[in-house]
Amino acid sequence: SGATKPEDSSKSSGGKKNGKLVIGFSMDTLEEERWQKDRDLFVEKAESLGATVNVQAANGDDAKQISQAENLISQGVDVLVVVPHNAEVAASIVEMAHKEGIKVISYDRLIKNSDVDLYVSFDNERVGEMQAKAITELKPKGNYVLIEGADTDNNAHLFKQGQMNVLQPLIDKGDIKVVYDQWTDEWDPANALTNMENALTANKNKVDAVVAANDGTAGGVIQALAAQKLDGKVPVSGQDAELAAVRRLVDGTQTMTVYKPIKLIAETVADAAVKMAKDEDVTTDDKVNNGKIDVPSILLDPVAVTKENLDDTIIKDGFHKKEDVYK
Amino acid sequence: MEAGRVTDLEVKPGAGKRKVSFQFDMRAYSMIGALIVIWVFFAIMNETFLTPRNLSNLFLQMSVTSVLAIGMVLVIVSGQIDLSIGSLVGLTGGVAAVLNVWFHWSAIPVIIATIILGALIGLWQGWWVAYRAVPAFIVTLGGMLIFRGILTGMTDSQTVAPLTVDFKAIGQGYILPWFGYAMAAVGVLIMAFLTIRQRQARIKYGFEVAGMGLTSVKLIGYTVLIMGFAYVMNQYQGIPIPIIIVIVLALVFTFIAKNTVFGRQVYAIGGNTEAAVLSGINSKKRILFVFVLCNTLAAVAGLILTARVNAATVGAGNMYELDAIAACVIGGTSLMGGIGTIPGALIGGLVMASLDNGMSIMNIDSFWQLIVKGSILIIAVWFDIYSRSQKKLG
Amino acid sequence: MEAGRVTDLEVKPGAGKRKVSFQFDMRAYSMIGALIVIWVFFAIMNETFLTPRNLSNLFLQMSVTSVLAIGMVLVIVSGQIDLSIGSLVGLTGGVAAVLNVWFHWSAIPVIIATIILGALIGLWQGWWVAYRAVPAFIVTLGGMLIFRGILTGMTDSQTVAPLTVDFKAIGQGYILPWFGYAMAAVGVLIMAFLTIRQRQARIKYGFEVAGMGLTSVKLIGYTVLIMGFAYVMNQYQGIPIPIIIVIVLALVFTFIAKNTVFGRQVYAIGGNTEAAVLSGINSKKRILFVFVLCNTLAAVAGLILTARVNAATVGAGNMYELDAIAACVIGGTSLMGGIGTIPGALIGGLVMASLDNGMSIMNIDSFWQLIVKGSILIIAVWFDIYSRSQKKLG
Amino acid sequence: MAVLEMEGIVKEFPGVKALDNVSFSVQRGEIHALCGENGAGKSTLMKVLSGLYAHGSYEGKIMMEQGEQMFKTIKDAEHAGIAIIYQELALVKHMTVAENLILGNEPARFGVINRHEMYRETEKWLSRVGLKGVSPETITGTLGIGQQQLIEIAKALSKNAKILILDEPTAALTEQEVDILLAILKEFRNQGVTCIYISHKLNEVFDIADKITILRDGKTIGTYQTSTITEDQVIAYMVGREMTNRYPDIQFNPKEVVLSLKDYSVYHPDFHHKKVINNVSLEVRKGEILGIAGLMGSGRTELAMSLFGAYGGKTEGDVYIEGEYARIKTTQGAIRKGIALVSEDRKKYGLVLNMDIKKNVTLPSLKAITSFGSINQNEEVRYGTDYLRKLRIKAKSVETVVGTLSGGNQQKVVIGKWLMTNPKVLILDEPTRGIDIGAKLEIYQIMHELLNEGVAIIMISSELPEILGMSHRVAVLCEGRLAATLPIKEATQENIMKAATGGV
Ligand SMILES: Nc1ncnc2c1ncn2[C@@H]1O[C@H](COP(=O)(O)OP(=O)(O)OP(=O)(O)O)[C@@H](O)[C@H]1O
Ligand SMILES: Nc1ncnc2c1ncn2[C@@H]1O[C@H](COP(=O)(O)OP(=O)(O)OP(=O)(O)O)[C@@H](O)[C@H]1O
Ligand SMILES: O[C@@H]1[C@@H](O)[C@H](O)OC[C@H]1O
Ligand SMILES: [Mg+2]
Ligand SMILES: [Mg+2]
Repeated sequence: SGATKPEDSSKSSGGKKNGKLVIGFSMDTLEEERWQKDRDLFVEKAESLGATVNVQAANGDDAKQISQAENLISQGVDVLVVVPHNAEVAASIVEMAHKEGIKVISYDRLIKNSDVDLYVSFDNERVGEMQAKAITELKPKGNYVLIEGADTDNNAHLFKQGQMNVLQPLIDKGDIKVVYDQWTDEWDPANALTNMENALTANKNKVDAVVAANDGTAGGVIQALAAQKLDGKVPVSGQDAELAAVRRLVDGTQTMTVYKPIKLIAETVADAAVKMAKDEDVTTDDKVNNGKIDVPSILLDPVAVTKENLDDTIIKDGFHKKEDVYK
Repeated sequence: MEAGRVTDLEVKPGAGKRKVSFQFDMRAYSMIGALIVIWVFFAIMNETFLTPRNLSNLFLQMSVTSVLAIGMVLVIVSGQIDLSIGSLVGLTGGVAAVLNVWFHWSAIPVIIATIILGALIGLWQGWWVAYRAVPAFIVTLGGMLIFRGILTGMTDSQTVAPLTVDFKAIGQGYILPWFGYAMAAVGVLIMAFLTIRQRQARIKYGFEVAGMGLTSVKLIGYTVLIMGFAYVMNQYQGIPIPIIIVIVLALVFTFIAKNTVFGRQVYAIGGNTEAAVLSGINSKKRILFVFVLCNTLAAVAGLILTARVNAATVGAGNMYELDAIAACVIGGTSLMGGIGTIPGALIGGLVMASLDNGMSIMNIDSFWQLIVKGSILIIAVWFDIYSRSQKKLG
Repeated sequence: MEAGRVTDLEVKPGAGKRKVSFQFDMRAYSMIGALIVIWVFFAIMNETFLTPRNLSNLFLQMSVTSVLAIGMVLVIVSGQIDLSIGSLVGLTGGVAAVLNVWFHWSAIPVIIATIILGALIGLWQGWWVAYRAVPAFIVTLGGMLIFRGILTGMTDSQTVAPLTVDFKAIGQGYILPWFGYAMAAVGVLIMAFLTIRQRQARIKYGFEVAGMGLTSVKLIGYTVLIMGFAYVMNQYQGIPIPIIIVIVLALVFTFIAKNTVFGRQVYAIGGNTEAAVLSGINSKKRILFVFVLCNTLAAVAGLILTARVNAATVGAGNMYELDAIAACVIGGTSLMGGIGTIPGALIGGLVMASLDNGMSIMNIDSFWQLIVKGSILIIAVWFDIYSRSQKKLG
Repeated sequence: MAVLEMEGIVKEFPGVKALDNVSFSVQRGEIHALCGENGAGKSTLMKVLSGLYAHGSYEGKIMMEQGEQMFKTIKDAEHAGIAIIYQELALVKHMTVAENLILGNEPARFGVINRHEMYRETEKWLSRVGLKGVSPETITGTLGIGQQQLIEIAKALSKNAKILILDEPTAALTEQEVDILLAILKEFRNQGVTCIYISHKLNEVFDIADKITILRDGKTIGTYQTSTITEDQVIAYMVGREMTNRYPDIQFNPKEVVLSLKDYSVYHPDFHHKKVINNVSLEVRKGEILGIAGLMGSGRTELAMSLFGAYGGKTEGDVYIEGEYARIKTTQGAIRKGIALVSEDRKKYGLVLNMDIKKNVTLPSLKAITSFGSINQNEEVRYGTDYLRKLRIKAKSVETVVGTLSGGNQQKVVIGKWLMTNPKVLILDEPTRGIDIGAKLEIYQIMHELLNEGVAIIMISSELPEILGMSHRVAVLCEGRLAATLPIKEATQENIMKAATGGV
């Protein structure tokens, strides 16, 4: 991507406290376990590379995320890393930052319709595909319940998209019947629980498999299954490799979770951010079109984790400690 | 806040003696009517709606809101508001889960500690409202932010799970069918005893009473209702423990509201603070205590929710205050203070829970659910008000 | 709802003639004091806080809430509440974006259509409240669900973006520096003219007035404030258009509240509905119109928000009603109705926005931000109440 | 000819027939008094006339010169030339005097209030009703209740009505203010304005009314030329029986001192240096009535509220109850020590309007009917019924919501509430404000009985005849100081007024 103009860098130099590089990290939310991990790993890595990180979390509010990005820019950060709450909304952040000569990295979620400088992510549609695949492998036929994420989260739609890539052919064949399909307001497990209870009731327990969008919702689903003594009998998917979920893998009540090696993404981005701040080149292999340009991208692979491979993935990576998982 | 509802008072039926014992029924009738319409509709649309299992779920699903609404009635009747209880459900549930999961406390100490925490927070909020005269709206809005912040900081946004079996029982347990029947039978006996004693007392005082025939009909009606409830629940897995909690709390707090000095004084404070104070009521102390009760109940709700979901999450309880307040208002509580009943609030809660449950069972698109729920809310309350005003003219 | 605040009035000083003209200042002083403390604190903690650029951001960041708060003041003063405006911001913003992006309407027709939509929705909600006597809490809670549902259904949960340049300007444009100065100068002139005319009128009626010296000081003070504001904004990119919108709306609505028949009648209705009705005021019509105004302003806020984020999303505006209500209450509006000013609400909004902005700049952990914001809210309002009660003693 | 003819008016509330075929006819330019006991239906009739109860919600016809009137709103009635001040104060306390005065009839152009006009009108009417000293910019709630009443009157006058209705306008006024008002009404009569005047003060009625119509239990008893009827006859028609006495014949039998004040001073709660009560020394004995007279604002209410622990300002000096030094900080304390206060503003300080009679009556005495933490609801009904009977409260049952009672009956509920506390000292602040003659006598009789039971009574009143007719001794306050204490034998209207105006 293009070189930074000299006068721009002078503008943003205000951020270099004591000559240190400052990275702005604008996050959608910290109110979920996974994003705390993202932040911690990112900050740790960046600091080890000699930069300081200014983290802001918008708690799922678009306008607030813009405000916080404004605040970061006005303080003069050297580079801006954004986990957008909304893919389109964050385009204005890119525009603002570029006006000040600050480069922007799109973290985990793609910022659409903008000149964003770099995109590092797991492929979210792939996540959905993995979820559906793991479940259909166990139950190629039968009644399916879809407990999706928050209607208001674009990722939730991508997950569903991915799931449907796998499910639709089977639905068309008549093997699979989706008997219940609801979004989960706010990704709240309590809402997932209620929905699942109602799905079971409405179908007189004739549910063969559940595709749940993440580990939180999976937790609610499994609770509802447990009340019918169906936990462990009906496969349930998940995502994020939360500790509680990984333990459920061990128990056999949850079938799979998707591990997004957060350490990898956090460190990759930290590395790239520091390089960009120093105007060094970042090497990328992929390009993803965001509706405006082909964004130079680094796409990391999410990993489908089951009871079988969790030692080799999650534990090996140090994502969770062995003694925490097997307890 | 709602002109229409309050000025009602001016033309409320004279409530002649004969009617006294049915007063509650009078006020709640029309909302019960709306509820029945809703139930019939869902029963027609989906055959599972009226199954014992779904009714059990339905009551379970409303249990957290109900516990909150019970406390909220007192707060609103006293002329205050509490916006913090949703966050408080999150915080107390979080603390309970942390004690249980991280520190391996067993259920009883966890419950005690959590309830004490709720009471202390109530003390703190009540103090600001009553003794520092900061509007309850601000104190509890502040509380809403503070408690959510503490929860997030404390758990580092992690999901705290899974709970121990004994703790989970609070939210997921059922009592054994025979025990459920036994409790119902005891309930019927107590109800019959009280009704008859009350009747005799009235006779002793020389007051008019309903004829023995009417009394019997009423007694039989209630008996059928209570035993029928136990029967339906037992057809599934027995009466769920959260529902037992709700029933017990509802009875205790209805008693507090109607029969204790404290309860009466709370209504007086909400009705006319100055007159209450000039009648020798320490309104500050009462308001403080109202918050203690409300927030203690929020802790109970936090325990139930956490046990039910078998996990504590940072978003838990978010915006539940709105549900609780709505349940109260649908059930006839006036936001101006002084007016409101706990049974009314429970019916309000049941209306909302029924809408959620029925539409969810029907697997209706979630955006339609929002639209329908919003519309029904308005129409149901309008119907309630309208039919009450019609009754007056009749 | 907040005993403390309202009964204030009972023990207000005899309201001697001398103090009347500074009434607003009196009421707002202490909250302004709290604001200054907050600003000084942040200025010390972070050198960027008081930069023109950050101040420009700060005001921009509060613009949506401010527009909502202006309408909310009227609603609360009339004794009602509107919980739907957050959803309404989402819905109107969504409709605007759909018209602009999907149907390629240009900015002006989009603006007109959106504002008409807001007014119509206000008519609808106001009708239920005023003519069907359904409590505003229920009507607007229903509205909150319905509007969010419609938005979700209409956009299929898709983000509607990007907007055309002319539309974006509503939220992102700045006016040219010289024009900003010119506007400020006109403002100063009008202000001076009105102050002096007002003073002469008072003299003519034999009311006491502040001495010419004090008046001059006041005039100079306001001039410095206005020109200073323009200067600071021009140091960055000029006065942002959303801020211009807020200022114009604030002036217009302050005028409506203070000087029109409608405005005074709204205060009367909220202050004592019975008295207002006995004075022959058509309170239903007034309340209907209050909702029309409030929801029209919500549409304006929806336009600004959408233009500012350059997209419409299904979650937009979620819970903004709480911010708006909080701004009003912090600024001295009583939830009991009858009391409240628009400048007060704006100061309340500024206090909250300053806390958000300052802590965000200081890079404080978000859970700490919640805790601190909640605490400061309570303390600031307490300080306001406390210092007002102290002032009376002086 | 009749400017107004109401025929066969029937108005029912749930369970109450407030007006039962009432007919009422008023001639142009006369002052027509409407008399009747509390709850007779006077206010209801006027509410029908003024459009508050819309056409259709009552039966019967209203005829005016223009023909039959079917008022749907108050505005309709105003357009037909009817202006009314209601019995209940209809002022917005947070708003200024000027804003209240013009409320509903704001002088405006394009919806913008014309402030010049507003202030001109206000000043004009304020000076008409003797409130020259009050600034139009004063916040209404900070004025005394009497001044507020005058503002109401000014508001009604300012409407330049053809028919002016005043529903108990003088209940809260002092004698001078009453004189001003009556003078204005006479002047209006000369200008051809018709006036309907409701009052329980028969001396006023006989002073100004040309005709008197009497209502009883919602029915018209008759209309009489004032010159052809006596006060006693009016009373007899009103109550349906002969009433020989206005005041009971009390034999005072003062015993030991119950309450005594030594150099008692009270400071204003807001202005720490202002003494509202200044060095007052007083005593009240068992079995006597101490009347307290004084002008409006002389501090009588402050004294009462302060003794009751409800005023808030700092106090100095000593209070003794039955010889024991008493520190009264809160209302609870005062009640515990045996003090009860019937305050002058029953709606604001006396009653929870949306509660029923029995609950209001038992509110300060709940402990007495509570066992094992539970209020005995039967006892509650019994007490309520007792007082309902004893005080002859006109209500369907003890479950009647007090907000629906007529003013006089509300006052009786307040008295009942305090009687139930078995007070040693009963302070009555304007106890018969707005109360009919019959009920007044009943209240006096109750006071009499209480004396026999050994209660000490302090009665604050602005009605000198009442002070003179009921007191054993009279204390006169003037600007917070005790200007005189007169044994009843020495008390006359003249020397009380002299002391009250500071001219001892
Ligand atoms: N809104 C109402 N609802 C129910 N009953 C009412 C209402 N208003 C008045 N009443 C009843 O109607 C009757 C007549 O009341 P009204 O106020 O007209 O009496 P009044 O003659 O004005 O008495 P007072 O001298 O005490 O003012 C009373 O029995 C009263 O309780
Ligand atoms: N809460 C208050 N705050 C400020 N001023 C008050 C307050 N209460 C009373 N006042 C003022 O104090 C003075 C004394 O009023 P108060 O009504 O107590 O006198 P009063 O002798 O009882 O006369 P009356 O009851 O006949 O009006 C009046 O000027 C009144 O305006
Ligand atoms: O990892 C998930 C994230 O991608 C989504 O946006 O929000 C929910 C999380 O579980
Ligand atoms: Mg009357
Ligand atoms: Mg007085």
